[in-house]
Amino acid sequence: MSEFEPKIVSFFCNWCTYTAADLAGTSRLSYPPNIKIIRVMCSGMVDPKYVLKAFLNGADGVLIGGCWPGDCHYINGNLKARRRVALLTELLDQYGIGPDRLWLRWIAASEGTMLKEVADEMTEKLKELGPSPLNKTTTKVA
Amino acid sequence: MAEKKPTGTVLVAGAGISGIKAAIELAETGYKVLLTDSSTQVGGILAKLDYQFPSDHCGMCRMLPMVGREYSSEYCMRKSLYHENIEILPFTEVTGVTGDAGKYSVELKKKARYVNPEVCNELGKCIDVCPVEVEDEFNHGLTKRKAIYKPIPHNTPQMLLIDKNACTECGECVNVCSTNAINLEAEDEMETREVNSIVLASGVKLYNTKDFEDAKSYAVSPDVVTSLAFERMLSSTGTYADGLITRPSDGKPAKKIAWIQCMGSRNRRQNRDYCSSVCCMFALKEAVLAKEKGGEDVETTIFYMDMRTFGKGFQQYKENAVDEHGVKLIRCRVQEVVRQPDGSLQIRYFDPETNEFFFEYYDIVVLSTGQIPFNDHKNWADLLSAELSPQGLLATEQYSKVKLAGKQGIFMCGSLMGLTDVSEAMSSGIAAAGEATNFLTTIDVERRLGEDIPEPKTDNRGNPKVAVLVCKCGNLAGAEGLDITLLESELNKVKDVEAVHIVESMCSTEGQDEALELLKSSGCNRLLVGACQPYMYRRKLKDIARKAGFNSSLIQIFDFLGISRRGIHEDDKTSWTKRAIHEIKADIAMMKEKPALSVQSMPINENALIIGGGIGGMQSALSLANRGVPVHLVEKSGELGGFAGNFISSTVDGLAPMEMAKDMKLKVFENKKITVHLNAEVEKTEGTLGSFESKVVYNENGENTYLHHGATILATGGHEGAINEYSYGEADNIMTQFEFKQGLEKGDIDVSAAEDIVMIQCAGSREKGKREYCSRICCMWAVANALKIKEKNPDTRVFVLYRDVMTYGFLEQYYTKARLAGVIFVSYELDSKPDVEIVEGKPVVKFHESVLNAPIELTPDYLLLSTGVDPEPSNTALSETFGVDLNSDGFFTEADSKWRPIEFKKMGAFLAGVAHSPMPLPDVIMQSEAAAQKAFTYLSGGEIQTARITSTVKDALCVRCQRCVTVCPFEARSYNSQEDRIEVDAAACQGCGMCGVACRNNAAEVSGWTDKQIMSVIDEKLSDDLELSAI
Amino acid sequence: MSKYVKLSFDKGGLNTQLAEFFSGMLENQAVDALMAPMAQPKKGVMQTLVTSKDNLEPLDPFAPVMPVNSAKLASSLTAKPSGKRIAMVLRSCEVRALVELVKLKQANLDDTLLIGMDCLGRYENTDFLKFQAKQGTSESFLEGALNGKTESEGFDVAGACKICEQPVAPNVDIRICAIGSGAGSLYLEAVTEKGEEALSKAGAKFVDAPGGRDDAVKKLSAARTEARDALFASYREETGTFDALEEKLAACINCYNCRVACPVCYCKECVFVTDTFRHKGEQFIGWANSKGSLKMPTDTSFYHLTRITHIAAFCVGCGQCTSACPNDIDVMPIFRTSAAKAQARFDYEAGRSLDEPQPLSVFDNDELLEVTGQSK
Amino acid sequence: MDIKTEAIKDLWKDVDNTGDLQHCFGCSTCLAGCPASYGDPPLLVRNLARKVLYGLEEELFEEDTPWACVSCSRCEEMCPMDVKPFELILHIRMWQSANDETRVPPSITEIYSRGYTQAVATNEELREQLGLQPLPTITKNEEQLKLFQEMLMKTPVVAANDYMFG
Repeated sequence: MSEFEPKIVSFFCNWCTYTAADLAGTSRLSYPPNIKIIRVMCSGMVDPKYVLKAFLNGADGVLIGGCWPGDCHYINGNLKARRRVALLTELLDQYGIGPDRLWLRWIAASEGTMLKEVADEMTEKLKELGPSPLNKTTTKVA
Repeated sequence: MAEKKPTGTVLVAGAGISGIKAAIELAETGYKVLLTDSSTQVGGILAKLDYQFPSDHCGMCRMLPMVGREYSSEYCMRKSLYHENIEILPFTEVTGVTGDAGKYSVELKKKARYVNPEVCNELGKCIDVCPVEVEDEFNHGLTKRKAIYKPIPHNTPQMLLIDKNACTECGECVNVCSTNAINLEAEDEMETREVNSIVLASGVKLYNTKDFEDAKSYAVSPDVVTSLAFERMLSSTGTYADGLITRPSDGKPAKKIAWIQCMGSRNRRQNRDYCSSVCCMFALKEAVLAKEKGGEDVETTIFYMDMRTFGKGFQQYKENAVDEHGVKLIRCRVQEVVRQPDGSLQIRYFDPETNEFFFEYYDIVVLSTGQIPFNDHKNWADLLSAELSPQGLLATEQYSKVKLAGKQGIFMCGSLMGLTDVSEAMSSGIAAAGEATNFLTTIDVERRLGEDIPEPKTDNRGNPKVAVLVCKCGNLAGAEGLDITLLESELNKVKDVEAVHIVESMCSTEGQDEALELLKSSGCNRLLVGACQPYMYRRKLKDIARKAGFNSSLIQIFDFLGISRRGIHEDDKTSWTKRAIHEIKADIAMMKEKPALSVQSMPINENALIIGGGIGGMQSALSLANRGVPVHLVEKSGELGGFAGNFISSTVDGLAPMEMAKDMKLKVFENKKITVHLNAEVEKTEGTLGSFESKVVYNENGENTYLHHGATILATGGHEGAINEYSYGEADNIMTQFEFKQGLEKGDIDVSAAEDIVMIQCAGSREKGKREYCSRICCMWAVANALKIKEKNPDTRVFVLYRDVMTYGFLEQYYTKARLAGVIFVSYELDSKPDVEIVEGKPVVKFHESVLNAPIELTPDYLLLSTGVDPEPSNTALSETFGVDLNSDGFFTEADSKWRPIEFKKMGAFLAGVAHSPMPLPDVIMQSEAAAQKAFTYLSGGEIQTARITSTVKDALCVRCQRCVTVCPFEARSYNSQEDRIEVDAAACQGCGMCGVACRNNAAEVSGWTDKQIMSVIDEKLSDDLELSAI
Repeated sequence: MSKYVKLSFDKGGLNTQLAEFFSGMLENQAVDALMAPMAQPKKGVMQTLVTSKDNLEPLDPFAPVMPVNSAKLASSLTAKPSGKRIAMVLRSCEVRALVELVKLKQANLDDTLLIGMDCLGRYENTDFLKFQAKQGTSESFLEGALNGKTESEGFDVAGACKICEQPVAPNVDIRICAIGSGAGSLYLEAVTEKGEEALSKAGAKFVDAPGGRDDAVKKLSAARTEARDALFASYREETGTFDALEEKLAACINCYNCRVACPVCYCKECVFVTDTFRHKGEQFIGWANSKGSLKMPTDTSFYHLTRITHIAAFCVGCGQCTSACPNDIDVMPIFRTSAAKAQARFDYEAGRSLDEPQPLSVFDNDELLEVTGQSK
Repeated sequence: MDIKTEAIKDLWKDVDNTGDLQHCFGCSTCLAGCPASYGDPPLLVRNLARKVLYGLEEELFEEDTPWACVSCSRCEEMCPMDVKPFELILHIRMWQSANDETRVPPSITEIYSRGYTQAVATNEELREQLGLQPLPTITKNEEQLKLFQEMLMKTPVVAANDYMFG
C-alpha cells in the first residue's frame, strides 16, 4: 500500500512567498505536490476560518507563508497573521489536531530555496505525524 | 475618434528604480512611457539588493501606484513590472536623438537576444545542453551561468537570451528547443520612435577593481570583493545558504569581515575628487546584515575617513550598528591587503585611538566601491548636443538637479545625477516626471489612462456561466505533451462551465480573432484563458474579452507554465496535465463566486493647499499653478521666502537663494492661479484625498476662512539651530556660522587683523538628547565662511574642529578647496569635545590635536559654532491638524523612508524640503517639484478612478465596533460619528483584507476576496488527489 | 483607600434596606435611573429599569438567578448615550463582559454608576423557579451560600458559578459586599470617587471596612479556583481528541442560541447565518462525495471552533451559553478552557482593565518569535 | 603645546612650497604600509605634514624620523590626495640640513655603530618564524666592524664630526 501523502493547504502572500514559489519553480527546484498553494494578497488576510475550514475538510496541515517582519507590502499584515496563528495553535493543541500541523513561515521573494526546504520539511513532518485526526474520524464532518 | 489629440509620450532611458519611478509617475498621470534599458533586464542595481538601509528590508513594491492599482501590476517588482501606459524595452540602447522641444524622434537599437521571448516557453532545456560556462554577472562572478541564460532568477517572464561573446554556436540549444525560439543569426534591430519628452535615468558606472591601477594593492584575492558582490553573498539567489556567508575562494564560512571605504572615490590622484555619497551607509548596512545573516559571532570592521551619515535617520542607524550590533569603526585608510598563506587577508592599520599600529586578519575584505568618471554624461551630451559642466557632468539649470540646461523637455534623475540612495532616487524620479508633465502641458498632447474600450455592463445576479479558452500554443500540446483532450473533457465536467474552446495559437492575430468570435457567441459571463506566457499579451486578451462583453474582473488568465508546472519534473506530463486541470478548477471556483466589479470614479477638488511660503513652498506652488492647478499658499509670517529666501545671500556652490526667492515671489504674486495667505495658519482640517476642508486663521485680525482642496503639501522648512554650549552668549566673538556670515556681509565683522578663527562643527548636533541627526549643510557653511575669511585675509589661520566632514557627492571639491586655501581641519570624537572657557572676556579653546595626539590651546579672534538646523516648532501642531506623523526630532515622517519619501501615510498629503529633513537648496527644490507632481497626478483629472478591488461595508451587518478602523494600515477606514457608520476611502484602500479578518461577521469584506470565494477554493484544493498519484 | 457603608437588616429586611438606600440615591439625584434585578409580578426575577424611588419595592438583587447576562442590557442602554445617569446592579461576570463590550465600542460608561454585587452563584432559570416555589428567598440563599451550601433538593448553582474565581466584581464604582460582612448585615463599598459621591448623596454614613472580608473573599476564590483548575484538567483530559469534541457537540443543531446568550458575541448577525455559509446543493454533494458521508446540519464544529477564535480573548465564563442550549450540551467548558489558554498566551484577562488593548488589535515586531522560530 | 606662540605661520613655504602638502586630509594611508613606520621611533609621514602645516618649526627641526625613510615611495603611490609624502620627507631633510650644516643625520651614527640604519624588530622575528638565518650584521664581527669604522672615518662627513663617533 502506498505511503501516506499529506495534503497541505498553503496560503502564500502575493508579494513575497508567492514570488518565492515562482522563483523555486523557475529555478526548477522541485518540491512536493502535497503543498497546495492558495495565493492571498497578504498573510494577514488569512482568516482563522480558512485554517479551520481546511482542517475540517481534510487538510493534514496548513502552511501560511508571509513576508519577513518589516517587508510587508501592507506594513504589518504579517504581524497580525502571527498573533492569529498563536491563537489557533492553542486551539489545535486543545482538540488533538496538534499544534505541529499549522505552520507560519517568513519567506522572502528571493528565498526560493527556503520555500523548497520548508515544503520538504513540513511534508516530512506530516508524514511522521500521519493523517490528521479529522481524517481518521468515522463520523465525517464539515 | 478622428479628432483626438495624440497622447503625450515620454522616453525614459534607464530602467533602474529612479527610471521606473519616473515611468510609473508619468503613466499614472496619463502619459505613455517608453522605458528602455541597455542592460538585459529592468531593476538596475536594486535588482541585486535584497535589503536596503535604513530599514534593512525590501519594500520595492511600495513604489507601485496606490490609487491606479487597476492599471499596473500588483506583485513583487523583482518579478517584473506591468503598466498599461508603459512599454518596457530591455536590452535596448538609445543611439540617436533628433528633433527639438516636444518633438523628438529617438533611434533605438534593440540588441539581439537570439531568443524570441514571445515563443520561448522557458523550460530551459537549452540551458541544460549548453556546453559553455561563464561567470554570471548578476552574481558578480560568484556563480556561473551558461552562454544561453536567464538574466535575473526572479523575472517572469524570464526573457532568456544568448551571450554571443561566450556562445560557441554549437547549435545544441537550437536542436532541443521545441518552439523554434532560438535564432543564432538574429541581428540587432533599429527602430525610430516619436516622443515628446525625454527622461535620462541611465544610472552610474561603479568602480571596478579589475580596470583600475589603484585597486591593485587591495584586490589581491578572490575573497576581496566589491560591496555589490557582497550583497550577492547575502542573498539566497546569490551564494548565501544554510545561514552562512562563505569565502569565495574555498567556501569556508566567513567570520571576520572588513570594509574599506572610499574605494575609487575621494581621490585627487585619480582625478576623482568627489565622494560617492552612499557607500558609508551601504557598508554599515552590510556590516549589520553580515551579523544578522552570518551569525552574531561574525566580526565586522569598517575602515573609513569620514562616516558620512548625513541622510534622514542615518545617524541613528550608525549608532545602532555600533552600539547594538557591535560593528567596529576605525578611522584609517589602509594602504594594502596582503593575502596570507592560509588564505586569510592581512590589513595593517594605524589606530588613532591608541596611536599604535595593528595587524588584523580577515576572511573577506569588502571594497566600498563608488562611482567612476561619467562617460554616460559624455555620451548623452553628444547624443543630445547638450552642454557639460567642468566636472564632465550634464549641465543642469541653476537650482535644478533634474532639468538639463538649455534643453527643453529633457530631464534626468537617479544616480545619473551622482550616486543616490533609494529615497533620493524616488524623489528625483518623481521630480523628473513632474518637470516632464509640466513641460507636456505646454504642448499639444493629451493624457489618457485606462479603458479605450468601455467596460461592458455585466449582470451580477445572473448565475455564473464560465467560458474556458485554451491555447494549444502549438508546442504545449505537441512537443511538451500537455494532454489537451484530457484537459478538455475534465473541464467540460465542471459545473457552470458552459463551453471549453481550444484555439491553435492565441499569440497569432488569427487565433485572437477566432477567440473573439467564439466568446461573442458563448453567452457566458465569466472567462478563463489558459495559455503559456500570457503576460506577453495580457493587454490584448483583456481587450478581446471586453469586446466580447466580459467584465474585466471576471477574466482569469491561467499560465500553463506557471503554478501548474511548479515542482513537477519536466518529463512528468500526466501530473502536469492533472495539476493544470486542478488549478484551473480552483481558479474557476474563485471566479464563480466573484461579482462583476467596476472602477469607482471619485470627484476631486482641483485646488491644492500648500503650507509654508519658503522657497520649497513657492516652488511647489508655481509648478502646480503653471500646470493650471489653483493653489492656496499659506505662510505664517508676513513674508514669503522662508529662512533661505530671506537671509541667505549666497552658498559656497554659487547659488544665491535671496535673489532667487525675490524672483519667485514676483512670479507667485503675478500668478492668477495662486492665492497667497500671509500671517495665516491652518487651524483645522477634515476630509480625505480629493475633498479636504481647512480652516485658515489670520494671526493679525483673528479672522478666518475655509478652504476646500483636494491635496495638501507641507513645506514648513526650518531654521538655524539654537545652542547653549561652548559658552555661546558669554562673549560677543562667539557666534553661529550664520551670525558670522551676516556680520561679514554687513561689514560689522572685519577679519583683516584676525590671527586665528576656530569653528566647531556639530555643535549641539549628532548627540544623544540634542539634535540627534546630521543637519547636512553645516559643513558647507563652515567651508564657505572659511574660504571667505581666507579670501579677505590669507594670514588668518582657520581651524575647523569636526567629527566627520559631510561634504558628500560633488561638494567634496569645496572641502579640498578649503584645505588648499590653508584651512586646517582637526577631527574630534564625542568623548573628547573641544573645551571653551572665557578668560578676560575672550574665549580660550582647548582641544586635542588628533593627528599629533597633543593638546592644543588657542585664543581665537572668533569662535564660530555650526549649530545645525532645527525644524519649525509649528510642525507639532500641524501633525495634529493633518493627522500625520512627526519623528522624535520634530520633522515629519513620510509614508516610507525609502520608497515613498514625498507622501504621507494619509492619502492626499505630501511633504517637501526641510519639513522632511535638513537638506541643501537644490534638494529642497527637487522634493518640492516631486510633491507638486504627486499632487498633480490626483488633482489634474477632475476625478480619480479607484481600483476594483477595495474593501466594502455591509452596513446592515456592521456593529460599529471599529476594529476594522484600528487594523487598517492605510487609514482608509474611519467612523463617521455624525452619520454613525463606518466609511471606506476607496482611494486609500489597498484591498489587503485586514479589515475582513478583524470583522467577525464579514460586515467588512474585500470585494473579489470574499470568504465565500476563498473557502470554495479550499474545497477545490482538497477535493481530489489527482496529482498525488504521479510523484 | 475605599470607604464603607454598613446596612444592617432583620430577617426579611434585606431587600427593604437595599431599596431604601437606592431610593435615597434616586431622590437626591445621585443618578436618574436604576437598573437592578427585581421580582416580576407573577414569578421570576429580571433586570428592571426604574426612574423613580416609588418603584423600588420589588428590588431583589441577590436572587440567585441571571436570566441573561446584563452586559448586553447595559450595552443597549448606553451604546447610544441617553444623557441620563444610570446606576446598574451587576454581577462580576456581567461587569467583566461589559468592560469588553466597552472596548468594542458596544457600551459607554460615561453616565453610568456601576454597582457590583458579590455573587455566590445563580441557579439555572428553571431551577430558580423551583427554588422560589419552595419559598426560597435571596436571604435564605445568601445564608446558605455564605456557609458554602448552595445546592437545593435536586439542583445546584450553574456549573459556571462553581468554578467562578471572581465572586467580587472588578472595575465598579460601588460594591455591595455580602461576603465576610457577617450575618444580618451588608456593606456598600465606595470603590471610586464617583461611587463615594453617589453614596454621600444618598446620605450614607461611612464606617470602617468589615473585618475579615478580605480573608473570606480570598478563601472563596481560592476554593473556586481549585474547582476551576480541576475542571480544566479533567476537561482537557476528556476532549484531548477531536473525536471527543465531536461527541460533545454531537447534538448541536446550529440553533446559535449559545451565541445569542453570549454577552461578548456582539455581532448583530452571526457570520454563520450570512451568505458566506449559505451553500449550494452542489457543494453539499461535493463534500458528501469527498468525505463518504456528510452529517447534516453541516458546519456545527466549524461554528463552535470559529466562535472560540472570535471570543477566546473576551470570554468571562458566565456560562450563559450552556444555560441557553436547548439540547443540554454543556458548551461552557469548551469556551472557558480555550479562553483560559488564549488569554494566558496573550497575557490578557477579559474584564480585568479598561485600558488594556484587546489582543489581535495590537501587534509588535519582536513578539511571539516562537511562532515561526525563524531569525533573519 | 600652545601652537600660537611657537608657530611660524608659513613654515610650509620654506619647507615644501609645491602646494601639494595642503591637500592632506590626514587619512593615514601613508602610514599604514610604511616600512619605516616599523622603526622606533616610527616614521609618521602624516604627522610630519601636520607639523609643517601648523608651523611647528622647533618640533620639526628636532625630528630625526625623516632620515629613517627607506625611499620605497609606496606612500607616494598610494596617497589619495597626491600630497607626495616622499618628496615631503626629502624637503624636510633638506630644510633641516640647510638650517644647520653641522647636522649629522642619526642614520650615519647608526651605520657607524652597527653597520645599518633601522633596527626593525618585527623583521627579526619574522625571519625567525620563517626559519631564516638572522640578518648577517657586521656588529657580530668585531674586526670587520673595526675595518668598516676606519673606512667610514675617511669620509668627510664623519671625519669632520669625529667627536660624534667612536
